Amino acid sequence: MKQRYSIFSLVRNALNYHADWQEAWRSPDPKPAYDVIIIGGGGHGLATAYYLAKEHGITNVAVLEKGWLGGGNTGRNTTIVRSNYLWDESAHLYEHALKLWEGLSQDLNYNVMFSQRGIMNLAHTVHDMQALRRRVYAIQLNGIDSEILTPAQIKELVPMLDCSPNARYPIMGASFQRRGGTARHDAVAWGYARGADERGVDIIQNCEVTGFKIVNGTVQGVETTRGFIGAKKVGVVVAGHSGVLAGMAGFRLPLESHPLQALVSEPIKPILDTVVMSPQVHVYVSQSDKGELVLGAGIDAFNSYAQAGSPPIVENQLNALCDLFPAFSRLRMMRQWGGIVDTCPDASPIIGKTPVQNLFINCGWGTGGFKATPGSGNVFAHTLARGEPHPLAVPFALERFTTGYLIDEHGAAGVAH
Amino acid sequence: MTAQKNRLGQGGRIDRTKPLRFTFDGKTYYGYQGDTLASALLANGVSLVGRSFKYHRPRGILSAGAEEPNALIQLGLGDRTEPNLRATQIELYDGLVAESQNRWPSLTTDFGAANSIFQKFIPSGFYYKTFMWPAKGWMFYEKFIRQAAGLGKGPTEQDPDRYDKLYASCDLLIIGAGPSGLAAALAAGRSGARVILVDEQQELGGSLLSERTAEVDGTSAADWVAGAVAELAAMPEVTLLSRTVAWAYYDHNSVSLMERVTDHLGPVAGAKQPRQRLWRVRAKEVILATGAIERPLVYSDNDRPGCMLASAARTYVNRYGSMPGQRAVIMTNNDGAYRAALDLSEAGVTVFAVVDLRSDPQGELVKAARAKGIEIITGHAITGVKGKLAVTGVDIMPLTADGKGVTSASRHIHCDLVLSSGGWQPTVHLHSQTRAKVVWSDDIQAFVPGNKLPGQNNRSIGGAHGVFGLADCLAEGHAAGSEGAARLGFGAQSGQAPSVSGEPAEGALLPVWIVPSDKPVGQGGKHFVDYQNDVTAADVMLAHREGYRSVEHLKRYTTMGMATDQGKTSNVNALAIMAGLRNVEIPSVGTTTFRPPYTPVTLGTFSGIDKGDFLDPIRKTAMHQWHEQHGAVFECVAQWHRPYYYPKLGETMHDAVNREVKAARTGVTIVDASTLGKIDIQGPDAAWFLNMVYTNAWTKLEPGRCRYGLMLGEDGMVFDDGVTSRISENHFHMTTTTGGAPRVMSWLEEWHQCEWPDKKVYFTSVTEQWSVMALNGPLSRKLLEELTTDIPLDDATFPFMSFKDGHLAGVPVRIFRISFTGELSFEVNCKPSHALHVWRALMQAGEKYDITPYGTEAMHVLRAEKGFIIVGQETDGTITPYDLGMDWIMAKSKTDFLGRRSLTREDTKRPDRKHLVGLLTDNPNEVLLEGGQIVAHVKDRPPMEMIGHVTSSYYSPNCNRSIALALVKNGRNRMGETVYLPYEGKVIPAKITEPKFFDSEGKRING
Amino acid sequence: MFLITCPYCGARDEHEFGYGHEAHIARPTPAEYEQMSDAEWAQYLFMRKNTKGVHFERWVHTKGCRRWFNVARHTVTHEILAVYEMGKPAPQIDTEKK
Amino acid sequence: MVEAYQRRSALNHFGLAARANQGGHATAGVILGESAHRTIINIRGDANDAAFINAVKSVTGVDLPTKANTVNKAGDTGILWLGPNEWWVVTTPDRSDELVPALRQAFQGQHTAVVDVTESRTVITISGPKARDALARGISLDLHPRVFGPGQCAQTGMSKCNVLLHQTDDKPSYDIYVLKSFSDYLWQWTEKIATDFGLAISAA
Repeated sequence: MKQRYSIFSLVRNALNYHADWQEAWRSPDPKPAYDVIIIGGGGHGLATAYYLAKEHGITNVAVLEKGWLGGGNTGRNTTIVRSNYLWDESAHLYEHALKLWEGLSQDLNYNVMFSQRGIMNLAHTVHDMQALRRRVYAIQLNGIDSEILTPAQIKELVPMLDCSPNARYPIMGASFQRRGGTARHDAVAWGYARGADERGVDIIQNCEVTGFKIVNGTVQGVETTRGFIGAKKVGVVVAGHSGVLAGMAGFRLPLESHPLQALVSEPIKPILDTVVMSPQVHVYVSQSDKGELVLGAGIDAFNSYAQAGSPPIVENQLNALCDLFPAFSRLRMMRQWGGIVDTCPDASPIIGKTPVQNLFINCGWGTGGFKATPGSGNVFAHTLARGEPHPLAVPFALERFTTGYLIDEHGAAGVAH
Repeated sequence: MTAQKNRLGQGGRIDRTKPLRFTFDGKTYYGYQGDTLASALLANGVSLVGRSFKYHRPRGILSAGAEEPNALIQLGLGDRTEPNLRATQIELYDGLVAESQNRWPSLTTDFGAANSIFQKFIPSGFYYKTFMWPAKGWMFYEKFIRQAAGLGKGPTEQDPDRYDKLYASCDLLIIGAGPSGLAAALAAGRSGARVILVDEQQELGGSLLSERTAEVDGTSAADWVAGAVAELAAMPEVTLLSRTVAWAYYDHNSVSLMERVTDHLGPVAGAKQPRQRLWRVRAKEVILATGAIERPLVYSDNDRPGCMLASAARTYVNRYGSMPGQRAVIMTNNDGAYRAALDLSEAGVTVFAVVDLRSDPQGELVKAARAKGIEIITGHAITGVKGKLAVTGVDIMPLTADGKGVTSASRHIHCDLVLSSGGWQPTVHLHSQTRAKVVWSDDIQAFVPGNKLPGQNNRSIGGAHGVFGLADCLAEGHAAGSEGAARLGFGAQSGQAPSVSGEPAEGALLPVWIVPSDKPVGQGGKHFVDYQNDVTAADVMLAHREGYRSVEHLKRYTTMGMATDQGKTSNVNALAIMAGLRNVEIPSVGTTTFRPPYTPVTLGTFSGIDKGDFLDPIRKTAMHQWHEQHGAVFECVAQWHRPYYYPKLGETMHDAVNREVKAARTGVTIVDASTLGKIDIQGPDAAWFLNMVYTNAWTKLEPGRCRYGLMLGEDGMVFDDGVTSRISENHFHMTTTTGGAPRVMSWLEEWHQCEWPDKKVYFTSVTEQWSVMALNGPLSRKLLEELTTDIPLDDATFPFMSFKDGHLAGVPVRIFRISFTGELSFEVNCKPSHALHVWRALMQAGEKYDITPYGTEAMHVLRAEKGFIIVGQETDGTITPYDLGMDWIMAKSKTDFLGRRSLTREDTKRPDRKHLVGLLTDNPNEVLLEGGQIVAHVKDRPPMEMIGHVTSSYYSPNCNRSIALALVKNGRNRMGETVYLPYEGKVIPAKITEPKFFDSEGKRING
Repeated sequence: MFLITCPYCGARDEHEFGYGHEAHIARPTPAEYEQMSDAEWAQYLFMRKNTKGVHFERWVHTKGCRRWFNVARHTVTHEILAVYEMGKPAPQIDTEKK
Repeated sequence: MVEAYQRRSALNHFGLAARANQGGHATAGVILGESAHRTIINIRGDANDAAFINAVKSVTGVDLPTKANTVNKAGDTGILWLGPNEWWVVTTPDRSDELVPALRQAFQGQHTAVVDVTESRTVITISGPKARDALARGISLDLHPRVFGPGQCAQTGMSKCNVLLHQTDDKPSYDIYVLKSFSDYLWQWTEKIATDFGLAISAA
């Protein structure tokens, strides 16, 4: 049993100069074999391990991370959490995640700073407004909170926005999900790691998977930089590198890995209390608790594993931002970076079985992975434990690319070569 | 004028004939032209300039450059105010207004300092461990945390200043104009190469500007710099950029620079010139001469105002004639700090002692200091700093043999300045930004650039790769410049490497990462590692204890290196301390990857002038001015501005659209359809190609005739549509949707060039070669007849779905008899330069028929009355032709067309997919909202199962009721069913019908 | 910002180009795809190598000559190792290169 | 005839002719103008086919430029290289009706295309000692005399529009071909940039 975190334990430990705090998680050597191996120590992988132990009693589990926990997209995203998705399948999955977010700090006894400050999606044209209504009404009928704001209401919530009708992209309205917001991304990985470790899961960092041992189409274990490790079941949760792992296992995925760039401004006193997104001009912005404006844009078009994108994306994004928020133009960019997002043709994830027996995959979250973390881990744990997909995961099977039952969350068609 | 009590009588590069007045926290001071805000404050004896982020500790000025973590300033007022600027980089100008940050009510009495009472309860990561009760409590706590965080204040008004951005190219981009950079620029410049030399400071010269003794080419460093800069300035192919920071190094040698054009002149200058300028440089080769940054030592209470880097003090004295203090003590683990000792005492600062952590330093500088009578206390450490708002003295203790502890015997020295030097870290930021590795050098105990990344072409020279001797830096610079130029084909004269005299040799450095104190670390004073984020050695130990041991976990858990200085003075110290705790080599803890920008860069520079209407072009047709003059309301379609409707005086949108829609079926109307995409297709395989990209058959279409076609993606989903006409056997004229025009053009080229290159066909976009105005309505033929002599308009010679060439109103036109309204309709195509003439002629002749111009909304209503789809409205990338009930356009005879195979996939061929249907509300005046979701069974609250949504919905004055198109699951088998639309707090019943509401037999097409 | 050498116009900045994704994916003929299972068709339509290392991909010079061409580019370093015309076979490049 | 006097140039509404008379050309860093109604004919064909090259020469009197990004001129007719199998024949206004049929005639039996695109574009002319500095605000091409000189052309992006840039002399002067629907934007954008360098307007 680990120390509980609380104001009281904090005070108690202060008295002897914080000398008695335990490790948040152990650093064990890998055992020869496990019931379940999860490849990928990001938020989704760690959450999967946590729920395997907590809800399915499967604790003989190892999480293998080639670098450091949360070093991938978990620690590189813009921390937005929402469930305002168009199609029923997505809405249910992301709402499942949002409900878990709402109790996550207490469940983990680790403050992930989930802040339900509201998410606003701006509409700039008549067509935007039609699409926005379609989306909001669908979300509402799925029993999820979402509303439509008038420009006046928008101005009230976000006074910094230029709501003048003669703007190049006039603001005609917005959808608003009050239960949406942001969370502290690193804390999510650390909290799940601590919780999983407490329940007996081995978390093994600096352990890169180099191959699979597959006999008669069934996975037996993984080759790693720290030797062979046997496993009854293996779950692959490696986001941008899913294609590489699939390659090792001998199958292909409908994925491309792209850079997704983000940046933060210098910290300033609070000026923006909600998350504002403008899909049309490819900007989303929020202000972190440290005071930094956190900005994201669209993905770079080209394939890349570099965790770095090209300047035009950021330039266009900041160009648009300064037009939406004229006062921001004197603020300064403090740090920019990139992640590697694995995108599906229909902008929806893949959760479930693979052509290899007992090898399961959870990938394709594209730019939307962080918000799904608890839900993704939760349904994937169920899928691993039962060997059958969680009901919410069924529509997201790899199969859909064969049948054509895509869940198109961006309205774009499949890319012909 | 008020005296500047710490200003030296002479020396420095400031202009004593140009005094400048400025205020700091409301108090007025004076400095000189050439001062930074920091040097001017110090000259005025101001050492307390800020409060720290978390504990609100009083802070002074640590450095003299970009690495400054403490002296962050709120500069300027109102709409021009700027937070978090480094006093060490703010050039002084007359009337400058500066405020300290993160304190209330004042810098000397800051209530926030209460935090330091609780400081033992708020170590790194404390917020992860608490604020979890009650369950929803975080939203409450967060408010206070947000208020407490955030340093300075952002402006809330529109930015009044202008910005500029441009592209530039060169052979060699040299970053840093210190000794090595200048030498490189001279060598390359002389050879005739195109050189851009940038330096972030107001003057080129770098460390040479702070040099008192060493001589270059037989003259003083300052004179040599002046000569070098003059020679470079005279070279036509050399661009010198001072006040310009190279902040990002992107792929393939593209480097971003930010030039501070008028910041140093104060706010007034902004109007005439841009305030700042973004340079996007593409270089053939990049030379990184970015120098090195001195590391502070990590000792107890090393953050007191008056604690400073040794090299910084030397710069203030030598370059600015400004004394950071009167009585100094210096602690060091290397010889470099002795330069400060010598120069400071030369300038008249009392240097009480140099406390050297090494037991027996023997370098020439050490000897020189001794000779000067400066006390040198070897094998000792500063174990504590006295004073809160300013340093009043230090405690010194002898180090134990192993150097890890101190023995009891203590000595106290009164002083107001504590200098430290822990060695130098090369400025490898830009090298690291190329995504190349850095490697650890045991010689200098610092990270140096590793091999360059393939695809990049950069090299680091001088201090930037750990070469610190002046002579060596100049030699390296000269070599890099001439070799670089030679590699790029410039062989000419690059001259001799500059020679240096008076440069003493230096002894070795002793790595000491935590200077021990009489109390265990974390229990006595604070050993700060990251000043700005208040991260101490104890925090690093806590992170280690709790398992946050990789460099990235350390940074993220303690926030070390995440402040506005991005850890320029703290990263290596923190890494080394963690390495010690883990008992491993420093590099195996990890190296931090530096991300852009090197120093923060203004967001406005990314816009340049591209604001407002320049943010994104608005495309206008040839008749745009006419539409404006006639009161059109415009709608944004792709980048086009199209007339939405033309309200007459006092008309609502509803009134206007109804009038326009009625006119189209009773009289004659005109609409500007110029924005439709048009593609000219020529070649013997043109018809074959159309067969591949459209679902229907094209081979048999006769010249002079037109046909409607539907395009699918290879996934079988509807992608675009339009009418294509056969001009001659091998010549077609294709039209596309307005939004789809560019997409379709590249779609055709892609398939032709990549998949069927052997097919003989050429595509040319002619969207803007033609202006298009469509006449609709029973009287349209009558009107045209009046204006043409050579085009027969009767059904026999000019039937529906055909075109004719001829003249209208005296100019050449091509008229298509096609219809998007189901009415008798003629689409007049003419030259854009004639368009206004033709349009006016039609309006004039049409006056007697009360010709009515209409916009996109009326167009939508008219086609909806007929059940014609709009791609992007009835479709969304998930809809097949069968879903739309357009089986008639799917050629059965053809063996192949794009998307064909996908239509037979298991899900795509399902009979019960969503189908396009009509919806009629029970209440004929109720107009459904587009996007409205449809349910078969209403429940008293959500969730409810949705079976489809409304794609188009209007009031139809011709049907005298509302009409709507919708996509409904299995809709074609639900004709007559009543469904419900629950939204906006009401439930609207509607009946499913055929998606046709007017003239379903299509009789009106011939008028 | 990439510097891409269009085989026809020469070296230009990335913003002049459009990305065409994985190269050398031939479209099955009707005769072939009639025989294909939905799964096999999905391989052509959606499944990709997504190579980490040297990736053979298509670009189009959108703002220039509007010609399509192939590029061999390392997806980790972004180094461009070869540019070659449409229809030409992929050049031999040490794909182990990291 | 009606045709001629009813024609309006794309930038007509900016009243450039009037502004041209306000002078300032001697001191201006940048001189902007519109060259309207220039005849532009897009031709496609095989650059390795002598018959094609000869046909072009026979009709236009100009040698087909086969070197990338170059322009050949003869009299008031020029041929601009657009791509490996694409060119523009550019000449004085109102020549399309004569040249298009003539070219089609000359190309008989070859796989070629001739398309009149005269009306789709207008030409913004920019010249003067600061013209390069102004262009550098919107064009990422290296326009240094060592790299790009008179007789060279390039299709590229300028600000947020696609253009064809042709350097016509070493003052330097450039022709910027732009789609008419973007010309309003590009003119105003360029004019705003040019103001910082001292702007004058030239008569067509």
